[in-house]
Amino acid sequence: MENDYSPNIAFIRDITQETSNTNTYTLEPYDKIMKKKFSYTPGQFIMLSIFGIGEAAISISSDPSNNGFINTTIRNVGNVTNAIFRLKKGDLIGIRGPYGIGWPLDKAENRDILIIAGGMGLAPLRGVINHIKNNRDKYGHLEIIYGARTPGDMIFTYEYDDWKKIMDSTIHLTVDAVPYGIKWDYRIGLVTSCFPGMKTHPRNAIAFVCGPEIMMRYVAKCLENIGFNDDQIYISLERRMKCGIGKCGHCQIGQKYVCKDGPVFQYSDIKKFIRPL
Amino acid sequence: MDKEKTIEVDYIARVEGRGAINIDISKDGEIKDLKFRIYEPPRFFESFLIGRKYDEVMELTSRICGICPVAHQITALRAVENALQIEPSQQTRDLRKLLAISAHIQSNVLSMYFLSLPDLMGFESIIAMAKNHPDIVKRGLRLKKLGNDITELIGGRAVHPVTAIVGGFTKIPSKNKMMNIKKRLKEAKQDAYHTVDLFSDVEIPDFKRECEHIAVSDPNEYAINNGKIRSTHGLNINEMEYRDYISEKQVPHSTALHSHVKTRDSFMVGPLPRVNINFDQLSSDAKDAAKRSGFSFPNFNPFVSHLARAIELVHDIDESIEIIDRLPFKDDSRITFTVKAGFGAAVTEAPRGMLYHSYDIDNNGVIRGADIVPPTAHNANNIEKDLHEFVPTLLHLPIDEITLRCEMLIRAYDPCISCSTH
Amino acid sequence: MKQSTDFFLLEKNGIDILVKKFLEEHKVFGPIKPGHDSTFDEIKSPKELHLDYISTVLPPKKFFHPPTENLFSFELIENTEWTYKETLHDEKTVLIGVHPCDVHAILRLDRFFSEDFRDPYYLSRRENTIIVALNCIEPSEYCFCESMGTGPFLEMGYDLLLTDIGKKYLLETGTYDGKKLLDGLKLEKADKKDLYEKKKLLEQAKKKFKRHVNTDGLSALLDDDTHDWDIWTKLAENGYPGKSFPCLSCGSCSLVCPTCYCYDVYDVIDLSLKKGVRKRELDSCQLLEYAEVALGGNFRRDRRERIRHWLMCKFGMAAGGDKSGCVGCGRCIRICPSKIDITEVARIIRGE
Amino acid sequence: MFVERINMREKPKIAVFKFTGCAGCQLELLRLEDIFLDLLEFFDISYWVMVKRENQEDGPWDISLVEGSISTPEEIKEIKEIRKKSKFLVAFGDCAIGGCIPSIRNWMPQMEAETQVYHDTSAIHSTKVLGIGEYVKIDAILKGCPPHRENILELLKSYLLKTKPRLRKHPVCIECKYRDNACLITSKKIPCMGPVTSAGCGALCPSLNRECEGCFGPMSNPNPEALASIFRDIGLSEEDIIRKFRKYAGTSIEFQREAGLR
Ligand SMILES: Cc1cc2nc3c(=O)[nH]c(=O)nc-3n(C[C@H](O)[C@H](O)[C@H](O)COP(=O)(O)OP(=O)(O)OC[C@H]3O[C@@H](n4cnc5c(N)ncnc54)[C@H](O)[C@@H]3O)c2cc1C
Ligand code: SF4
Ligand code: SF4
Ligand code: SF4
Repeated sequence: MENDYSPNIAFIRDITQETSNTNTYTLEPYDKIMKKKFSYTPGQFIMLSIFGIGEAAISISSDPSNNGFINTTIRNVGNVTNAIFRLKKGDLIGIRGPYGIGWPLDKAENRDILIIAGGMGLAPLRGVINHIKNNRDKYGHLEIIYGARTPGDMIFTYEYDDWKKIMDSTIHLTVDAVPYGIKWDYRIGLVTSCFPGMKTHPRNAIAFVCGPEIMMRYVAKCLENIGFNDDQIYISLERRMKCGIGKCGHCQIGQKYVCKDGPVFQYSDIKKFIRPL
Repeated sequence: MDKEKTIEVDYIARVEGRGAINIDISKDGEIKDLKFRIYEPPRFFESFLIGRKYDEVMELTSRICGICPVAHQITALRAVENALQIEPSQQTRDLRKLLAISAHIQSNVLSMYFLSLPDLMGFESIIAMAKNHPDIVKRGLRLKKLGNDITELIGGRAVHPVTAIVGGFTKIPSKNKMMNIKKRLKEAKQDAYHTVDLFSDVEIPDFKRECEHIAVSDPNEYAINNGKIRSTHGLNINEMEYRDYISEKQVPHSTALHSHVKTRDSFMVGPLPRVNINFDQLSSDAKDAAKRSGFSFPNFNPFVSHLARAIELVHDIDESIEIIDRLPFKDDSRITFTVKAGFGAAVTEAPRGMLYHSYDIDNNGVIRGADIVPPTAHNANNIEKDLHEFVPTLLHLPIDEITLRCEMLIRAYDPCISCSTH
Repeated sequence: MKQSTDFFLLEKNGIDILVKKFLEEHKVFGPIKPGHDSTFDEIKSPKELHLDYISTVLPPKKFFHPPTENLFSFELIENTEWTYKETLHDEKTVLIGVHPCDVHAILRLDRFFSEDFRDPYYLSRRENTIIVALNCIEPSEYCFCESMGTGPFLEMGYDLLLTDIGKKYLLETGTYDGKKLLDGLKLEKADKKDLYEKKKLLEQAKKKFKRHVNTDGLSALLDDDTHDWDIWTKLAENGYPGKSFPCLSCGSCSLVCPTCYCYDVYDVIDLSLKKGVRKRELDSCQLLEYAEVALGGNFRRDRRERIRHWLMCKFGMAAGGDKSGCVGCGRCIRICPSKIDITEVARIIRGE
Repeated sequence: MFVERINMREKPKIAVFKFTGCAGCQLELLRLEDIFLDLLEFFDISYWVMVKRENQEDGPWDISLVEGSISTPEEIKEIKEIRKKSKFLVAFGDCAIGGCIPSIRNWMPQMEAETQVYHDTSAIHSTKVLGIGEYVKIDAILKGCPPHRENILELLKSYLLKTKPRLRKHPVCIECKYRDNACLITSKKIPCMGPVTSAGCGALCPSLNRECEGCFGPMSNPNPEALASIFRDIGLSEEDIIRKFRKYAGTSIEFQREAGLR
């Protein structure tokens, strides 16, 4: 019987430091067939596994055209992530997936796209941005609003220049605070403080939001205030997750499972289960 | 002797709890001052027990000591049962004896192998011994585990067991598991003989002091949980009469009170007094082992306590098997009784010697008075007296050696200091 | 797969013959004590079986989805080489004496564990188990299966089905596997009269229920976000005087529930750090840690959020049921030290 | 793929200390008989007066297991010293966490407790019985009277793995269910502390037909008030209820109120 709980093996091909506690890992499945078969959409996630410690759900941060290589961007916050941080280039890691439902790129075709990310929330959206970059003609205006606590907490900084060059796009960067002595040419304030300068009009737009839950709630509310319908907003939820395949129950929200009905949800579907502001 | 000598140990190692030795010896070899100082903070069990319920006593007093919780539990239970005039079943008495014996095995092995053997073999600890004498260390661990496992099987847990209650047990262990234990006990007999050999062969100081030895004693069995209080100096009393004959006094350098027989002197309790007084009740294999050891009993060298423990180990295994063989495994344990006011006292043999508990209970089953005298409170006074006679025999040795010998004497008693300052 | 049904009659002591037959090639499990607090356990001889039980502490889910189990073991051989071994169980098993509510619960778990992704641990056990169900003539004071459409008599989900029709048992076959189990036994055929007797008993049993739930629209009511948080605060923190005490968050309700499946996964490794197992263990949404995430986050920190979640799951669609995750077995009512009664809560939600 | 031992130049040094307590926790550590010798392979036990005569007195220690509560001014000084020399300080057992059984006396005037036992109280310098956390920062706690040896092991392993140990804080009821026990409260009206007590013992007592007395201290987010009302309902008097909570963890924030405030 096929066993979805048993991890496959992947090599760590590359490690890029993003911030003081965040790295991006480039993984390559060990098994050639799996490598070929491994297809995903941005927003899906995998379960990374280390024997003796456990598993963690991690979003795929690359875009699907990345041919057999998988990027994951991981923040060191606990047991598994810490153990992953102790691995080196060339080491092996357990991997299962991809799981879940990613961003609705098909529904987004021919529409303007508003991407709002906070902190680590940019990880699952990076694939979307790069996908749009590579398939520019399929989508309308692209607007990215990215906020982090400080400039040092921003991830994928090395790609911003590329993103800025994307045709018909706008990018806003903002931070909560700038530590003394750090140079910062962009905005200071919450992501929503970028709204007044926003180019996207709700009429033919779709919004992809990912970040800490409290930020997403607030952003969603502000989007509704400026005319977005709750079915135009998609958010990627995080919940505790033990199996990734809809069996352990931990990620339930209302009657949905974040792991298989999400993690990307249409806001209208889950609005009422999120703790009120 | 030409110099003044000071012997000081601030925190005696390889005993339970916090005690110290301070000895000043004058130029002419006279002991100016000698203290076995117990500075373990007292916990005032006798005070806070007041106001608690009779059925909590076994659970609470268990926490007097992590090494001999079983002894406190059984003594407390028996004292309460005496107050309430409850007579537990034969099976309960047998299981309690087995429980107590298992605690003796565990504690005696701990004392012999872990706490004292390193001295006798020239190591600082059993950890240090592990490399050179793995077989001995493993034997010690094996025997200790056997004792603990029996306690756990009957009591649910080795440290602070939970099943013994007033009148019986909450659960009777399964026969299957007991049979498995019996098998292990049989196998352990060899280990026990090796232990006797080991402790007959190691060199111990040649020292003798003929103090009064007291033990609980019963003509029909090797007494642990029940019996009369008997001594080498003619004491022969019931447990209810304890306070008529034995009193305690506070000394300034010790948080443990000192005991003595009224109108007489300090006394010794523990494995050596037990073997001395109850030699006839030992199993025949234990008697044979004692005879083969080359030591004669009664014996008044406190260092022979180790050997006494080893001999008891042989007996404990024999008696455990005997008890297992006669256990009916009936579910008879929870008996009904009425709570009424009364006073009850009980003495038992804890691994380190005689233990006394007594309680005053009111009509609602609430404790109104508690009196507890653990073995080390009985012995503390006597240890000091031993040291007084022992130290002068050591004066030709360097200070380090004298210090070590003094510690060894104390460890021969295997004091449980937390108990003594309950 | 449903087969044509055969009907037999079995003397009361005929059960012994059945059990003996089962024991020839199967492990047999069934209730081992009479009364409410029975447990399903292994039966080595017919004497141990107690079909006169009322309910068990843990439901039969413990066989398919045990409180703790190993998923796989791993061992490091050399620096970079390791072995890895799955722990699947496929012993041939017969479960005897399962009540209708519990059979329905198993059916729900079957669906839950095989939809989307298949759970090989549950399914390999399940596929090797034959269920001999037992209809309920005498519902207990806690039961409300009738309201949930899961009892007191069974129409599906069994391999064999027993009904106590007075002096004898009526024995019905449900599947080919069940029928095959009876091969070689000389059994008396039942006739119309016996089937009529069964029908009569069913009608009588239906009237004996003391607890009822009206499930109509309940799920939608719970789904409604404008719904009164006051109810949850009372359940969790104040209690309903005379009815229930505040919730203890002890998790007992979900652990005894035959349709609760939530589990935690963790690794255990030995001191040498060279070999270990990945395990899973039943978990409960009533526990604080259940929704805890890294850096101190928690998605359901308040007791009221947790109890609300449980009831949404039980009366909602999350638990593998279409209409309800509850099958009306009454276990959570009986086990709750705070006397929280799911049927009462349903009434409160409906504003009755 | 496989967890690796943290690369340590030396074996981590363990120290075991005893304050006001019964040595039961140390004994439970010794209860690891089966793997005691393995333990020595991975750890250097550098201070443990009950077991060793030569003790490294001045640290620093990687893991300090502190048994016992603080009940004298000297002990306050000592625990502060130990804190300075310890990298990872563990409150080892209920006494170190909050005073355990001896803390029952915190509810009586200290002088009254002393005169019950001693003629001359001038030589006695005891204070109220408090956990070590009252005086120093602690890095981890091992609940239980005594803590279960498996939990001790889990903590030590997690040190080697550099992980958070998996020490459950949910109620005993969960473990009670794992063992398929009938509930003592609901089926026999026996006042069990399980619903507010932290797991870790494997529901030892209920599995042996007796109520949990709460020796693992409060669980995470307990509802003691609710349990007290249940106890009242099954016939316990107010004094009985106070006695229940004023036992292993009466001084804890969670149980304080039901124990009859300090
Ligand atoms: C769909 C999804 C996508 C995610 N994507 C990323 C990502 O791209 N990068 C990243 O750094 N993190 C991501 N996370 C969060 C990440 O899974 C947790 O931070 C991680 O599980 C923590 O594991 P740990 O063992 O290091 O922490 P510990 O705190 O030691 O956690 C132990 C266990 O708790 C659970 N857990 C704890 N925190 C979380 C959490 N926040 N979410 C889910 N389960 C949790 C896990 O089951 C984990 O095994 C994602 C989470 C989800 C659900
Ligand atoms: S919710 Fe309660 S009554 Fe319903 S199936 Fe679960 S345990 Fe039984
Ligand atoms: S017996 Fe105690 S621990 Fe077990 S379920 Fe009942 S209340 Fe909880
Ligand atoms: S059941 Fe309760 S009293 Fe018994 S060991 Fe466990 S926590 Fe302690």
